Amino acid sequence: MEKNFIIAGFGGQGVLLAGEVLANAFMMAGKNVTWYPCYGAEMRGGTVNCEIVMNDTEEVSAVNKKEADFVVALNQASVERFVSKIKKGGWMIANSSLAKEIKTRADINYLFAPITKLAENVGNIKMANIMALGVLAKVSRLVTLESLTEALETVIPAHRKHLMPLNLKALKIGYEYDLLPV
Amino acid sequence: MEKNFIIAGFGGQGVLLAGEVLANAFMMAGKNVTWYPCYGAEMRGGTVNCEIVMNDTEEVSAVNKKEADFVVALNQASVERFVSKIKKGGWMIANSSLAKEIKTRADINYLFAPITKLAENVGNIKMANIMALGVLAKVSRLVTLESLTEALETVIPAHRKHLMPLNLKALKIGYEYDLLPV
Amino acid sequence: MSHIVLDEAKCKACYLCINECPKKLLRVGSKTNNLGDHLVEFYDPNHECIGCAMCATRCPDLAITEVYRG
Amino acid sequence: MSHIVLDEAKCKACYLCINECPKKLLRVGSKTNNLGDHLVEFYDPNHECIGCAMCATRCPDLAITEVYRG
Amino acid sequence: MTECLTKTGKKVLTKGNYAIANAAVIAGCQCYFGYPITPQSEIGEFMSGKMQELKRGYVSAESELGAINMVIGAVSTGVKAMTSSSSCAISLMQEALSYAATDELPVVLVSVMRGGPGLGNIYPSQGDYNQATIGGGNGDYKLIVLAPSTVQECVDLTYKAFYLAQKYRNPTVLLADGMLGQMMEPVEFGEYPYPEIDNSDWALTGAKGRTSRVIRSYGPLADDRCVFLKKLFEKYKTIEENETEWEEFNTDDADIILVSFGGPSRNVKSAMKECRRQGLKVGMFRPVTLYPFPSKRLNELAGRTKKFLVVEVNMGQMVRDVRLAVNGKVPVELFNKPVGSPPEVDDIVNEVKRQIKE
Amino acid sequence: MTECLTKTGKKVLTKGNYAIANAAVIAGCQCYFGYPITPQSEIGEFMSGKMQELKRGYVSAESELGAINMVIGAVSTGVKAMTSSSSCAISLMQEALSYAATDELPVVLVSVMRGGPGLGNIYPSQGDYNQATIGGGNGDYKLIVLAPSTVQECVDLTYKAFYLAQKYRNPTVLLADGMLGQMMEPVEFGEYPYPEIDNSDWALTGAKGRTSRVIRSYGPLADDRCVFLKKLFEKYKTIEENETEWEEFNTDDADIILVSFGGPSRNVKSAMKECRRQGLKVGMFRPVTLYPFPSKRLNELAGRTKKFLVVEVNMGQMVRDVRLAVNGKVPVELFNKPVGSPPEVDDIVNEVKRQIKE
Amino acid sequence: MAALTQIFKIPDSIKKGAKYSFCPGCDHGVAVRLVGEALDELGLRENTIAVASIGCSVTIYDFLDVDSLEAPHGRALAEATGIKRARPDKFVFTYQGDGDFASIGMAESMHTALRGEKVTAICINNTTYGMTGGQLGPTTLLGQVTTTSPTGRNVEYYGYPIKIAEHIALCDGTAYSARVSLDSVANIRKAKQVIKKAFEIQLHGLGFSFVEILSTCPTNWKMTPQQAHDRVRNQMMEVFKPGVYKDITADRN
Amino acid sequence: MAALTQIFKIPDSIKKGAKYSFCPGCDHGVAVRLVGEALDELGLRENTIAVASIGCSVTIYDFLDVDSLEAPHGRALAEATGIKRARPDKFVFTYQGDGDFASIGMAESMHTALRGEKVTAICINNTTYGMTGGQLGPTTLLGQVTTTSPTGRNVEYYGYPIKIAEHIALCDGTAYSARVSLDSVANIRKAKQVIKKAFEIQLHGLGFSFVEILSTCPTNWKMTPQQAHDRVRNQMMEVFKPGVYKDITADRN
Ligand SMILES: Cc1ncc(C[n+]2csc(CCOP(=O)(O)OP(=O)(O)O)c2C)c(N)n1
Ligand SMILES: Cc1ncc(C[n+]2csc(CCOP(=O)(O)OP(=O)(O)O)c2C)c(N)n1
Ligand code: SF4
Ligand code: SF4
Ligand code: SF4
Ligand code: SF4
Ligand code: SF4
Ligand code: SF4
Ligand SMILES: [Mg+2]
Ligand SMILES: [Mg+2]
Repeated sequence: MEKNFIIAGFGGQGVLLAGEVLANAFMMAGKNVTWYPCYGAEMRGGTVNCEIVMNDTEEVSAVNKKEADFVVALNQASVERFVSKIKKGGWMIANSSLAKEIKTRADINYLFAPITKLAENVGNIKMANIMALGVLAKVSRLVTLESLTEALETVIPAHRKHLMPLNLKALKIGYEYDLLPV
Repeated sequence: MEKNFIIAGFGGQGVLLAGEVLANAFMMAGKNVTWYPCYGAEMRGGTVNCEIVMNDTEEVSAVNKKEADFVVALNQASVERFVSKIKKGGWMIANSSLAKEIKTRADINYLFAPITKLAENVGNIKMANIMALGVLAKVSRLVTLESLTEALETVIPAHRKHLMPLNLKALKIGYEYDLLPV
Repeated sequence: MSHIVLDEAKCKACYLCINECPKKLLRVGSKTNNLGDHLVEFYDPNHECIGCAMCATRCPDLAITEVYRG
Repeated sequence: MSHIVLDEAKCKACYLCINECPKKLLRVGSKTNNLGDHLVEFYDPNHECIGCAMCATRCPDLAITEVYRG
Repeated sequence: MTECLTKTGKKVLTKGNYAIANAAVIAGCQCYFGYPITPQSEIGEFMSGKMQELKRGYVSAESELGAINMVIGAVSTGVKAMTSSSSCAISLMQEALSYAATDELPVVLVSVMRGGPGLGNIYPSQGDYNQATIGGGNGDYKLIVLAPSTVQECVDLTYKAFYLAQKYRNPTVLLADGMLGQMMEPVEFGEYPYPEIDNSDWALTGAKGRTSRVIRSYGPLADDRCVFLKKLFEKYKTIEENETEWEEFNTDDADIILVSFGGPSRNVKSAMKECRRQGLKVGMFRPVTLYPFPSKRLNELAGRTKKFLVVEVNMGQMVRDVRLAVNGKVPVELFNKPVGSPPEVDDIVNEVKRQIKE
Repeated sequence: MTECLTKTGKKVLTKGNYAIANAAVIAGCQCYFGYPITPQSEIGEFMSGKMQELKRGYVSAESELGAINMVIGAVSTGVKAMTSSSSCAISLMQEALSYAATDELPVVLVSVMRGGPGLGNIYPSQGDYNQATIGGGNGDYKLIVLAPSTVQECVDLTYKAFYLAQKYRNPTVLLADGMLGQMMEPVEFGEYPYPEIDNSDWALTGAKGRTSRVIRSYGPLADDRCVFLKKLFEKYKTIEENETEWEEFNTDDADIILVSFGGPSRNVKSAMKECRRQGLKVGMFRPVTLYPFPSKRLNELAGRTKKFLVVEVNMGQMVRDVRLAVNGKVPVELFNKPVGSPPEVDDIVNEVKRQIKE
Repeated sequence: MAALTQIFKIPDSIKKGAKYSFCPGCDHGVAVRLVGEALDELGLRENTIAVASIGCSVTIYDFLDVDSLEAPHGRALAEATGIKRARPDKFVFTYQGDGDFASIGMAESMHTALRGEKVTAICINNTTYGMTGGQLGPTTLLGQVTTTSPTGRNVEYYGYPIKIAEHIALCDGTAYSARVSLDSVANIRKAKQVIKKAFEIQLHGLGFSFVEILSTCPTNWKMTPQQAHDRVRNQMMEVFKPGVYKDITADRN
Repeated sequence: MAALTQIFKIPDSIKKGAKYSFCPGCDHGVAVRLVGEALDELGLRENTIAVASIGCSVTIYDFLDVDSLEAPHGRALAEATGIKRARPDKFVFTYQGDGDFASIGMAESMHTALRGEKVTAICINNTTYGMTGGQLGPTTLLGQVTTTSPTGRNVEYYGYPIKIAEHIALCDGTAYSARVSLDSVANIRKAKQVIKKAFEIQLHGLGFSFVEILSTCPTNWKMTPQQAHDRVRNQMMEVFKPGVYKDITADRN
């Protein structure tokens, strides 16, 4: 089975880090996984995104895929850019604090969560990316909170370790966010 | 008809210049001609030589030929190096002032002339190269004194023009040297 | 009346101008750019601006496009 | 008796040593190298050499290989 | 990210660039010299900290000319050393590479291709295949060229690059691209798996108790040089015989064989599988060593298949080598994307279908 | 030798290097930038005096990197300009050539090949065929490459190099070798035989009365770059269609066709004639443009002849292009000499006989 | 209402509506504007050919409204030399980073100065390779942490930073060499005069003219723009002292 | 008969029976011998790695009996850096021409000095590119006729010669920079001391040490060796003044 994810947002929202955490979580769960950043001459301030391909059969996966199973979009620009890339039956998880709650496709599932606002509530707007992972974990059922926690331990550098509790809190809030798709 | 020549000696004997004069003379006589210097990492003080290929039919000639019709050798080292390259029936014109009068082949013609000594007599040892051309002109019958004179006019640079009379004298002495092959 | 012209589209919210103004007429505004940063605004209700162009000279992003003195 | 050792095989007839010797003990000799240049020779019939090594120090071609003083 | 990653069996998720750097450290690379250029600057960044920590050699060189020549200096003393760079900056190293090949020095160069020509851009690309395999340096020489397609292979082939460089005393290039350099995958480093090569019979270490040695590329006499070049090319023949490496899948019954190297071969492999799923007889061939190129095997396969389709992210470079190998036996077609991430799997599948119909 | 040679119909005996330099002056070359290297230093020496005399531009550059980039600067303003160099030093120009090709600038480069790789030696060689035709610069681009075989052709192709460079806004290489550079033959210079190209629509001259212009190779967006590269390669196709040039002799009934370029082709031609004299059906093919390579014609000839024998003074470089062109139709064999003056005529003849027997 | 005088405007030599792609607060923006102002004041826009270098400087051709050529990394002054020799009547300047000018381009820079090439070079010294993400460069200060000097620049591994303006001043072909800072408005105004002076030197055909501009890279220094200016003032200006290091017109003034 | 003392011998660090391939009267020969003498006196022969540069200098490996590496033209100090970083316990020096060191190799030379690399560079300044037949180089004097300055070096086309030792002295990583001449026996003896001092600086790990040696090229100057020395004395030494331009041990001495 192969599943692929796009996490997108603007520079500074930590989407690459979120992707790295997700990829680590998959690895820790014994899956094959590839993390591939969109990079290039995107100006600072443009959108940034990364692709995560999880596969529990094939060792080597293609990247730069035409379609994704899950898109996590942390701002409006990302919603617009990636909504068309979602597979039929796939998921758009959008940050409704910075994106409009409009559904342009009927063949995919939408989940709007005010992620930035929730993060602000936790006390740190920078936690939006990790919170989004919590949401994704719940929606996708492909990764557990345990794996994500373990991944966070690995990814967060030593001098940021004091932020672990906050990260875990964000993860949990995301995970527990009322998932009823609108 | 194609004829080719090697002029060889040690650095400083002016063999490249002599070749250039000869090549110019051929050109002035309306022939196709190629002048090709042996070059490379020969140390200063080693032997120097050039190949002149004259052709009155073909426009483009091969170079680096296995055999030569005429070899002009201004020192012993050159005699030794090139005697084997002379075509059957061809000529070795050797400077007996600096080379031994020994014939190692029976199938070629030898002409030994004390060219350096004759040049000294003219008053300038540096004239040996031009004198050798005079000898060659006579032996080969392929180039006239007139063409050689015209060629000298072209080749000798402006600030050396005062040496023209001496050059012409050397040329003539060479040409008139008793040719009886030994 | 001395004043400046601020092009919000160019302001990158570096806030360098704020410290430069001798009259403290620039401040962090409420509008945000697409990075979520709050843009600067020129707030001179009492017409204190002296048209010194300190702000414009300092602005690295051509966002303060004109300064008038008078 | 001070003297020098000259290696003719190395002498390139630059003649720099000639001017250097305070006693003028080096001179253009009669032997020639393969370029036809005359080699230098050490000529010290009166044992004037003081072993100063000026010649050897100047010689750019290692042709004066040894100098003895005594 | 400057921690030395574990050597043990544990997997770590890491970027291609860090994987290469860390593998080099484990391989015993004693000196790193480099000048930054995207998309491989992480290699030098990792090395700057790590080499100092391990009291090995590190220099922020003044340029890539400086860097590659520092590597030449270092390896001439018998130690392992490397530099890394990308595209336009690799162009600057061509003279030194020609010298290093002539001097038979075990230089290791990591070339992480980006979009060319000129300054180009920092997107992935395979535009420097020719540069690496044919070389822009003067004269006749060969660099060993290894092309990874996964982050794990970045590790494995980095080890191999050091080994082959030493074994054959030949400059060796790890030819990655921006895609692999920036991608993260789980890797295992393990230990450096090759034997150490004894350099004591040629390295410059001061002429203590032996005659002095010279490493030079100046060959003033043409005849000697002819002898030297023939000998050098004998060595290349040995390398060709012993070290050619490739991967092939489903080639036995394939009507069409896709040929692709490096990062983009991942998508080609997926495409091949998709084609098979759709019942098309498609195979795949991935050269791992670009020099020596697996020409012999391709020529054999040409006897069985009906067509080759070369997929490259450039204007068509490896396709020449494939054509030379196949030598007209069957058609060799090109499907290329000039620059950027690899072509999408579907696009490749569609092209395969088009080619099969033709 | 710094006198400008006559333009009139009079023949003068001159060295290849001077012939090239003088032809460049007549062609209207406004600037020369160079750094010495044997066997082409005479070009710069001639230029140093001549350009000053004519009040044109001349710089003794600090290096070949400097020189080639000065040429880029000069030609970007719409004037004709050039540099010249050899082998290892041409290696240093690869980045700039990649830029110039991308910038579509009419750079003229004279490359007088000597023995490589590395420092090598100053003997003639054809070891830089790959360097010139495939390029060691990064990315996909092409240089137009012209290969003279006589001193007169040094003149004619120098004119042509300036013309084609301008016409296609493409860097153009005159690929000579030490043999031609040092050889003297009678030449006629005549007048520059090509029309002047109007550069006013792209050259940098100060933005007076028009919008400002930018010449750049930075293409930050991958998609734009794909478009650009495709367009660039369209230009190359036009060049291939219009400018491919070669010479052939006795190919009609030839059982074996000798293929050779540049200086050594002289000996190959003699060998072909000698073979004919001996009653052997031997033809000869000489590419004049190495890029564009006369592949199409070679492929046609492959339909008629039984074999090609490529003669090169290197380890076998052009032979790849011949094989690609012939694409397996008939065997393509190589007779090479690694470095030095061309193989002797007899040796070629003997090889031809051997090949015919095989 | 009193008449209004326009005290400041965006120079005409900057493209209408240009929006820089520099990071927020980066002094590159000020430097480019000052160049534009100097071009305006000397009426040079329509007679100028600019050479952009590889670095954050590369995009100046998107902002300056003059004919521009992009040089390979480090070769800006070689290309400027080619332009000037081909078109001696044009005004030619380069805009380069410290890495471009003094690291990979060191030979080209020194020799252009030695030759007394009648061009002007503007060098933005931000003590790092900005564009590639903040590695240690030729001007990185001792102790400075960069991505390739994670524990700070130490002499053992990295040696010393170069004082560019002093080295250029030592070349006999240099007519003018100066260092300025953009840390304060006063210094920005001084910098503008220096740039203008350097341009005038070229216009008078006196030789090579050079301006080193101490500048910030808030992104890679990981500082706010304000902190970055403090660093320029307190650390950089201590080592790289602003001043005119050579001015062959000084006596005449 | 009085006992004889050997006052002079060919240094052991020169290969037995070595015969130079330099032209008659060329000072390269003296310089190589002095290097050999210094190696002898400091007992360095068996711990040395020399880097030969491209120029008439390239053949030193045929004469010096030490392990040697040949660097591409201009890159000798980069290769020396690589060697020293790989083997910090080895004694490493380059032997380069002025063209190699200060023209094509300018960036490598300056940066090796800036880095304070613990190697020594010997630079033979003969005001021309000797090996390629006497073209104008970075040190060619104003007015000097060469094959690429047929009417003499003029400032307009060629600019000014570089004073290498001064530039190297200005680099903070340089521990020692000096210029010597070989025009007279007295100066040859001085030169030897300077070379030895430069070597000692490296042995003490103090930083980069540099010696510029004013030397002749009778072949390309078209002079007798004697005339060539007169030229060194009367023309070169006027512009390139011999002396010690930097010696960080000076205070301690
Ligand atoms: C030959 C080459 N080497 C390296 C690079 C990568 N590169 C691009 S910009 C840059 C550094 C720029 O630093 P600097 O000149 O100081 O300018 P800044 O960005 O700091 O303004 C480098 C190393 C390149 N493009 N080309
Ligand atoms: C890259 C490169 N450019 C040019 C040359 C040709 N070349 C060989 S030696 C030399 C000049 C040497 O001059 P210098 O360094 O002053 O040494 P000298 O011969 O005067 O002692 C040149 C230009 C080369 N070999 N390689
Ligand atoms: S012009 Fe002067 S007073 Fe007015 S806003 Fe700007 S800085 Fe303040
Ligand atoms: S200085 Fe300019 S860019 Fe910065 S906040 Fe002020 S107006 Fe905006
Ligand atoms: S040692 Fe002194 S005195 Fe003796 S020959 Fe030499 S220079 Fe003359
Ligand atoms: S100095 Fe040396 S080489 Fe010159 S003449 Fe005297 S002994 Fe011979
Ligand atoms: S990276 Fe640094 S120098 Fe470049 S634009 Fe950003 S702040 Fe300015
Ligand atoms: S060319 Fe000049 S520097 Fe070279 S060996 Fe001859 S005299 Fe000496
Ligand atoms: Mg910088
Ligand atoms: Mg020199």
